[in-house]
Amino acid sequence: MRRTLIITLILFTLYISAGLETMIGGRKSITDAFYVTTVGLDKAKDKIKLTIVTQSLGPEEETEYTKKQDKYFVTEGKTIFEANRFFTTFMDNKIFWGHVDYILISESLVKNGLDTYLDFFMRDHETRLIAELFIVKEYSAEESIKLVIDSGEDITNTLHVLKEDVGKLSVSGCVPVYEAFSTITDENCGSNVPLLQIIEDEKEETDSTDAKEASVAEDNPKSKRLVLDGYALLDPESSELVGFLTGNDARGFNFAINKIKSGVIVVEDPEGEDVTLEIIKSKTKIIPKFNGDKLEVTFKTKLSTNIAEIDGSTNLFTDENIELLIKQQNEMVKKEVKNAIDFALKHNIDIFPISKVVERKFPVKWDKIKDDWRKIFTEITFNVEVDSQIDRTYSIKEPVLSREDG
Amino acid sequence: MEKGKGKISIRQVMFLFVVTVYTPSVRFVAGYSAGKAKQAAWLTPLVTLIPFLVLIYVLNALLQKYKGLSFMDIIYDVTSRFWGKIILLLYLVWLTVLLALYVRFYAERLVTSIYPNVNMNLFTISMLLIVAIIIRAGIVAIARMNEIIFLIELFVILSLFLLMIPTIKTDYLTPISSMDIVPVMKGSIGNTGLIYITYLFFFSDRFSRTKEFIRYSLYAGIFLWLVSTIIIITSVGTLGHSIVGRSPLSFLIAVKNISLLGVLSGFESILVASWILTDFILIIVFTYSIMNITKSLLNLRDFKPFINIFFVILYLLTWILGVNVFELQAFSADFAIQMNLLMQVIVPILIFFIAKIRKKV
Amino acid sequence: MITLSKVGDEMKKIRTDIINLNKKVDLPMEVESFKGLFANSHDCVFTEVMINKELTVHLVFVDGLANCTNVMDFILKPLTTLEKFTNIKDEKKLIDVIKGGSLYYISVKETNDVNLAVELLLMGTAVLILKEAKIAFLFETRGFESRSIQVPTEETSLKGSKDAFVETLRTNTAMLRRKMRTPDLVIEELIVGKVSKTKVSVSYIDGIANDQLVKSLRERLKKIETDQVLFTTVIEEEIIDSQYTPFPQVEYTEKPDKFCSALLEGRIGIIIDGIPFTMIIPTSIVNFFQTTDDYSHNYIVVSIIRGIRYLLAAVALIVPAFYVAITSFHLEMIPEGLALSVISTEKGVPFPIFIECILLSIAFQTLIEAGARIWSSIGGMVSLVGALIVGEAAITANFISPGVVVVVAAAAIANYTIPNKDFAFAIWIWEIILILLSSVIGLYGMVIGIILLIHHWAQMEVMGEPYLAPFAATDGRNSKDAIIRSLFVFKKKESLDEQSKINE
Amino acid sequence: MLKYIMIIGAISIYEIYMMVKKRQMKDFNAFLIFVLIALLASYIHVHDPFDASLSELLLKLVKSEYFKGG
Repeated sequence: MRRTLIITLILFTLYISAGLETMIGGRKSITDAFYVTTVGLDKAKDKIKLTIVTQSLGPEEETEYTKKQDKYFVTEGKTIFEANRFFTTFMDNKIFWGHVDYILISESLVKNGLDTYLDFFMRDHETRLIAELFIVKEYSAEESIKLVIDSGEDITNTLHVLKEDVGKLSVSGCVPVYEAFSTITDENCGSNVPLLQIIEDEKEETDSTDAKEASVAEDNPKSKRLVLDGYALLDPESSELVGFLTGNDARGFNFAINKIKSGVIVVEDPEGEDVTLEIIKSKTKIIPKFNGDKLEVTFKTKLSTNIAEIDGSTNLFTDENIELLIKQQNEMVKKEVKNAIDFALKHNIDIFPISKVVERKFPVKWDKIKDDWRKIFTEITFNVEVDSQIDRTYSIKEPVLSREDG
Repeated sequence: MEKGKGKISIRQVMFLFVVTVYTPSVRFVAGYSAGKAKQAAWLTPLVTLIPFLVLIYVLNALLQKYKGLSFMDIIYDVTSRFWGKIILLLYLVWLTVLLALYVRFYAERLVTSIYPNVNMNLFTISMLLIVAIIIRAGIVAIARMNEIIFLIELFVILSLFLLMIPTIKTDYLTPISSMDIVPVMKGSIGNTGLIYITYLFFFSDRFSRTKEFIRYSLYAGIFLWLVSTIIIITSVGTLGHSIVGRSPLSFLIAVKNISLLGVLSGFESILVASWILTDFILIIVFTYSIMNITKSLLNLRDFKPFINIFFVILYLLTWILGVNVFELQAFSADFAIQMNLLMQVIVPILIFFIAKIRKKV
Repeated sequence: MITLSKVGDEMKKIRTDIINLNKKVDLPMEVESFKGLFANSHDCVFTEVMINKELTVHLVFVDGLANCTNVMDFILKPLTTLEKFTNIKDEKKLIDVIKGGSLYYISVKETNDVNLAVELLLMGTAVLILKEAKIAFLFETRGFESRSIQVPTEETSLKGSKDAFVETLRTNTAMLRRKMRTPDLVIEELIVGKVSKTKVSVSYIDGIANDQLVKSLRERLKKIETDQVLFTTVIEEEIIDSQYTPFPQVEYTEKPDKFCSALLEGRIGIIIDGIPFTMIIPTSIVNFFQTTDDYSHNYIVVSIIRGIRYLLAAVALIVPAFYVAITSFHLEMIPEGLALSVISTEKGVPFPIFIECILLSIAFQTLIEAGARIWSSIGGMVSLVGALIVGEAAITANFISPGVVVVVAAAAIANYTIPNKDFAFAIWIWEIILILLSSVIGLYGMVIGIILLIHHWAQMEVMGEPYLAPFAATDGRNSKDAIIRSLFVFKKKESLDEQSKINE
Repeated sequence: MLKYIMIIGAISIYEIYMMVKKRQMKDFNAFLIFVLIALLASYIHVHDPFDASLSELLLKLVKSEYFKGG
């Protein structure tokens, strides 16, 4: 106890009298830290443009309910780390990377490969590996950040909402840094990164009566917004951007890699009216089979849906009609998955990745063929099988529009 | 009560053993075995159980025969006074180097993980200072501290494991086939090199209730097997063997992935903080072993006056040992493990055979 | 007769001899000796009793200690009225008659030793001095005012027994006897204190308590060199091993049921005359987390509550230090939303967080101290003024930030849940140490502090029993009742004797 | 170097004082060995006479892959 007290007091006095301050550079008081929540990476000639978004308290501090407000800052540097250090030349607070939630990377930057830029986020001790990666199509990351912040919204919050709702349509996904890193380091499978797109609304009359949006709409005749749709796919070896899968093709891809949470399939009843089905469960098995040296891969999808909306008046709940719906549904899913497969074959990248399945199922054989995988991949015969069923109908059994006979 | 004074029970010894093995295995095992055995890395601890069983059989035979004697005395008796001194000198030098390695690693680990801008001297000097103070309280107090630290550590690792279960992907841990046998064997060398039980025998004259040795060491072995499997499964299962194989602190990176309810994160700080506790135990136990060897080698009456000067040597040695962390890692993987294997598995077994030949056991 | 002036220097010298050296005085058994020793004490009553014209005896007793009615009814009255006595001519006859039981008193002792007579006189004995024979009869006439047995004030109990120890040793031992009707209950008595000559009783259950422990305790008690035993720490500080520690090493209780159950666990109890709190040794850390109520409630409920107690003790110990560490070193551990609100409340506060923590922690202790010392009539004001007005004002004046208040208050309230207040204070001291260390270098400092704390506990032993038992050093024995109060805890316990046999 | 010599000197003086006080001069010779090793270590640490760290020397001994890259 005596010794403890002595040690404590010595350490503490040393610290107070600044003897240790020089040794301990790690101290960063919470009050002078800037929390980076979203990062944007862009290409600027041969440099990297780094945009950071911090959530800080707004200038209107007098009220008790201080408003959180996003601010963004931009620097350029040869590498991310250098660009990061340039912030210190003009920012009055320390930048803290420990709370980065989203990393936006512009399409132009990924054209030369993604791996070089991920290293910083893997290596730095502050950054978390659960930050989500997004690639911005056409526009730069800075522009997309600007777009949201200028409209008075919170970029981090917006991305958060987009990410949360990604399962509703299942046209995109979430890829945290560590997952991206482990697929990028695998030389046989291509990696996918969710795609952010900026969409210009064609119609000018906005549905919402929100004052803010209205004012934005006045400034630019075409209002733009950020949507999360599709995937950017990267080459397995160089991690360069190969192409995009968007819309229903992306959903096909999600079907193949088992990332479907929910989604909407619109089919027609016998009379040509729309019937909307909601996906509630989907499971895909990738089954590889060797026919001699030739590889045959079957995608077996099991799907179950709900009837969510019936626009016509036909009574669908007969064996015959349900069969019809299921058949259409099967066809649609099959088509979507096929599109995704076609994309993979076209660019010769194993995006699913089938290599993993083969490795697990035929470890001995895999050892022999793994070096020629890219060649073998193009020669694979793909089969898609969909086995679906319609499970439930919500609360009304018959369509609202159905009339009593006679 | 009075009779047991100054002695520690076999149960406490096994707690010391478990904690000293846990410390380096967190840092080293996952990376080493993932590098060698790829996705089958989590099987390597199972293989390690075999040399472990052999070793505890040998040590038990020696312990039961030479009751109340330390390992130094056993070596003297089995070989001869002269050869015994040479063997002990080897042990002394190697343990000092190993201890320097651990002190350095302990500081490096803190600096690379959560204190990037802090002078490393602060960590080494403060730790050595505290060890120098506490070691004077004797092995009994150390063993008691260790029991509490063990509980804390168990709590930390189990709760982290529970938090990490959702991130574990079985894809990263399979397939296992007959092709993995050789890599798994190779990978298990890393684990085998970490069975630090022989080093604890340098104070085996302080053991009491030695009859329970086999029972408790089996418990300890099974426990360690579980813990190292958990460590490997969590790190390889969340990150994949490619990342684990190339990162020095893979378990830490795996812990970095934890996000509880999407709100709480940054658990790596707690993990690193809990490592300080186990590092402390490792350093103090090794120091105690070294001091006991010194005492026996130089026929000292008391080792207490030698602690401070020894720590000065040790501090200098941590800097002499390596220039940067890469060199240290290479040293650890390419030299230390093999040397450990020799010093704590092969040498005791040899001594056992010599004793058998000379009909001393 | 020695007059007061004649007492003078000689007697004074003898008196100081008695006090300082505990020396036996060598005085004749005469009333003058007593008069000399108690010359200035007005409560010492000297009565000259004329049995008949030839025979006069002296009766000495201390008013207030001896029961005056008893003295009058059973000593004075027979001596002066009974014919047996009035007819006696010489002292020899008188002695015979008294010895023969004519003074019907239970406890009569005959002595010619003044020391013994003085010693007993100060315990309430009446001394009858026979002038010529130079001997005295000692009558046990003890009977002083004492407090009656009341409900315990400090340790409340819902379902347990409601009696509490009082200041009188004999009453206390009687309470023990009533609860444990076994001849194995041993109540030894020693006298400690040169001046105060306090009776200290050592109680244990023969066959359960460790003999060596009893022996070493007895030796330690005998070795005590002190003037007085008016406070418990006088004994405590002499019998414990580790002096430099804020942690209590002796358990105090005012409840006989707790005392008895401790005896049944093989521990030893010490009762000091004049102090209604009894001591139990040896103690370990678990004892400070248990209450007697634990044994009168459902075992599952109790186990959970006990677990929470340990958790709260940990909270009280580390939470402020942890807060300091994460707000100044490990920002990644604070959730984003919380961090922003911490920043917003921290803005404008001039002090670093650790100074706020220490200041506030001391302020909380100030409130406790003020609450304990203040007159009960205005006691309610402390919480009102201290907590509400000053606290609120301090926050609005930007002296301290609300975040720190929450953290330190949580720690302080958690601290109050520790059943043993001595232990709680010690935890508070370590809380401050940990804050200081973690302000220097974050979690590392905190962990170093924890290592030092564990070391401090690990090397502590109370009468040879490890302080950390049963969490450490006992090979898991007795851990059944440590955190979880298991169902069969009342079954026969392993005695310490048996345990030590296993240890060998 | 001077820094280390001062520290080693201070420790030796303290320990020898304690040895004398406790009348345990028997271990004095062994203590001197330790002091010499400490001085040697500080010399190696400061002046680096082999131009290589200990692990480098040992690793070259076992022909580690670490140095194969050049």
